[in-house]
Amino acid sequence: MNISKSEYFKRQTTLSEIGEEGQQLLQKANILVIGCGGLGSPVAIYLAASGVGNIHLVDFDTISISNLHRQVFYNTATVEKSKAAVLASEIAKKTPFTNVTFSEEAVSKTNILELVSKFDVVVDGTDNLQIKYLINDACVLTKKPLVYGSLYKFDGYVATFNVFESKAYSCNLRDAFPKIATDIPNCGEAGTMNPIVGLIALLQVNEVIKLITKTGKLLTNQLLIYNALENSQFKMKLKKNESIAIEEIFKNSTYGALNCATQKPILLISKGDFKLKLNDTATEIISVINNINTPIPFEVHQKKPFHSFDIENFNPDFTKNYVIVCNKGITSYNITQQLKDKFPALNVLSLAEGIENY
Amino acid sequence: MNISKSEYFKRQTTLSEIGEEGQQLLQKANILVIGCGGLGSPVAIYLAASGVGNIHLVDFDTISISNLHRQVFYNTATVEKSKAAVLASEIAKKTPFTNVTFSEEAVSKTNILELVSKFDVVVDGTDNLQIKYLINDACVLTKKPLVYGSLYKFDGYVATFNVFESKAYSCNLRDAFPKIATDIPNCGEAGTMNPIVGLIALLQVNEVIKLITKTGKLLTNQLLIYNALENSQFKMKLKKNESIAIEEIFKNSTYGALNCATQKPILLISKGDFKLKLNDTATEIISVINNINTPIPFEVHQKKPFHSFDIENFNPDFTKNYVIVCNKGITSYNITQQLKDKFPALNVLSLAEGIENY
Amino acid sequence: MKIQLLFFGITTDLVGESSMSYEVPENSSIEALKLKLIAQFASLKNINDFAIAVNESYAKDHQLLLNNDVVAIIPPVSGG
Amino acid sequence: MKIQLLFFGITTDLVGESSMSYEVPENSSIEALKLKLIAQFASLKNINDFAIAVNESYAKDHQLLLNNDVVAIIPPVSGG
Repeated sequence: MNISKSEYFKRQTTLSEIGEEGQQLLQKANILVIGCGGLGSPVAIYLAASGVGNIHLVDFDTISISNLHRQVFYNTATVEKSKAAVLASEIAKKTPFTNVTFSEEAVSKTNILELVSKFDVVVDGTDNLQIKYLINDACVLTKKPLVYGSLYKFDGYVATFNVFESKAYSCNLRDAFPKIATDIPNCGEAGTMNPIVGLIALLQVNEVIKLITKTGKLLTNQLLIYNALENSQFKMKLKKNESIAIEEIFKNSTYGALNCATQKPILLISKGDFKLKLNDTATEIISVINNINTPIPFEVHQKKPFHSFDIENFNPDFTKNYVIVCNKGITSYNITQQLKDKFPALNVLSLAEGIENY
Repeated sequence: MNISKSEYFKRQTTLSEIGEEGQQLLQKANILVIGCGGLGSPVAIYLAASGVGNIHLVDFDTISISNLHRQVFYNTATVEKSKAAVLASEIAKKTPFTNVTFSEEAVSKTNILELVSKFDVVVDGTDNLQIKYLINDACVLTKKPLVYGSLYKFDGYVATFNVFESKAYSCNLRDAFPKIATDIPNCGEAGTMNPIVGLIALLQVNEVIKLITKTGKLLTNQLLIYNALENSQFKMKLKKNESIAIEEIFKNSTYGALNCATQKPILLISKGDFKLKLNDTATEIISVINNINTPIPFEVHQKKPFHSFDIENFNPDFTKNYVIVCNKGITSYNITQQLKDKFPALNVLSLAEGIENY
Repeated sequence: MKIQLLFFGITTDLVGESSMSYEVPENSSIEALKLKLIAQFASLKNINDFAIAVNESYAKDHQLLLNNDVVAIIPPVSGG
Repeated sequence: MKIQLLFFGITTDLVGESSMSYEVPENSSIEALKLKLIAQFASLKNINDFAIAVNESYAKDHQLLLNNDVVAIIPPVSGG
């Protein structure tokens, strides 16, 4: 069927606040959506359906069953597939006027500045506090507007950061929360119901549309909080905190590099599953703890310290199911990933969160 | 793949406010969603993804291209298909724990009471003021909670009506707007952007979940208004208007029976398209205006008054493209539909809104 | 005395504003306010089909207004 | 004097309420309020990582509270 563009967007262009001109601005826009989960997936779909011309999706993660109750653009047939790839193909199916691209590479201090500098607006759909600060700081340094969203249970936060308004850039995440809090759980998600996730995503979409079409009042210099249990909305006004030097911070912060949030679930084995396989004869456990005297609460078959582990000369037994273990599950994940890259057919998993959580 | 129910809903049951008990209540719930457009389609998808066990969809309409910018669960491949059928199959694809049924029959004064009486909660996702009152009044008469939603451009309204709370039923639509206003356009939609449509749908989902799981504070005895341009939320407190006798009103009202909102777009021709075909030799125009002396602003080939039109003995010429015309587009639609039912292969359309709008 | 008017739905378009400060005589009723508004904004001719809220509560025609009241004009909407 | 406390995000769970009326000495600063809250609710030990809003505006530690102020305790959240 021939899909007429003017027919597709008729209900938008008829609005005097948008018109053909606003539709053109949307068509020309380049939007980066980082994170394609509960927030990022509806954000990308609704932006594309609104006629945003160019959307780039970034997510290293795969779809898991426990995502589906709130990530409603995925389904049981797409479990274990790449979120960014599946979402990009959904968008291509639904919206003929959007050019969608994607990357499965995790954002990091090394790639973030170059990445965000290519876009008009950045949308934060991630679920990791360190990464949220990394994105915030990169947007400040590259002078890009950032539409922020985040959640805890029935509460959702939204704001538009770093918009150039009458001579200066508006507030950013560090004006509300200067330092990265240490006690906010990253890897284990708290629960949530799907309406508040969708609501926050749609408030983010709304910010992007207002920003691109120059319509309405942006959520700048404030943090909006919506509570789904009481339908209450709270807006905290923010002021620029001039004592914060983001260039310095960016230079000196590691943003929790190597933390568990960038680990792919398909390369992990939980301690529960691991215990079930301890006595399986096919299981081959390798400890990569550097200190070979560290006590380990189960029998390991090999000890190969991380600092001297030689991937190139590793000679795998493809009949075995390897489990790599370390203290925190960080170096073991690193080795697991390298082994998997070199030997894609090898069964190899990293013990999630290491022996400290065993 | 084997989809584990406990894994699917893990992020919900982990919430102390929901738990396994709340999840069970959702699984047992029977929800009726009337209207599968901008509001009803996300409502149904998100409710199913939340684990609502039984959802019945009602919509007589088909998907049109101009729906797609906001009805994001449809796509270009489903244009002209039945909304209810497509949405039901989307839900079946996404959510393994929901039993979904659908009907393509328009709701009417004749069928509404029996329909709503079978469900625990009714969700209004329609876009027609008369039908909204029909649903409201039927829910009052059958004592069913109704989650109402409606829109105008950047403003959305939400409320939960008719909930039994401490000895009485909470307010309903007629406590805010006692009479059906006459000057609110029904058939021609005003424009809207997709975020406010999605927001209102998700606030409706949130009401249903709160209602079923007995969690949080319902939007009863109030009307919530959200404005997307300013991110402002307004709540109007309502009081029961004891002078309104809904049983009487229901008995005496026609709810705009036969109005254009129940017309299927594929049986209609707009005046613009009609003008282009006026001089086409294949075009055969039949007026069904009862008064054969009514002046008609174009030449018609046949005059067959509605009150004596004999469908059974009508002998169609299948090489022709019939256009049926009348004053308001109501009786012409009636004849068009009867002809199409009897002769599915016949090319026959009704002139939308009649010669009064020509 | 002064009141604050808020407009919702189609009334925002009819009046061209989403809010305004407005002067009414002391002891004005809602009904009097409606008449005054229709006289000034002919486009609000259907105001009797609209809900009026005073300080976020639905108000009937005979209710009297007080200084600084916030009065919302709320028309029915039918989109979906 | 009395203030109204509002809790958001995880602090609702930590304190067990989404709002409460709270008594503080005259001329209390935000910093003094934080110390008093930590002393009473040990679970709020990370309060220095949270934003505090007084009457909907971000407040710094040295700001002094007034009678009837509405004070919101806003922790960072990280879900997505």
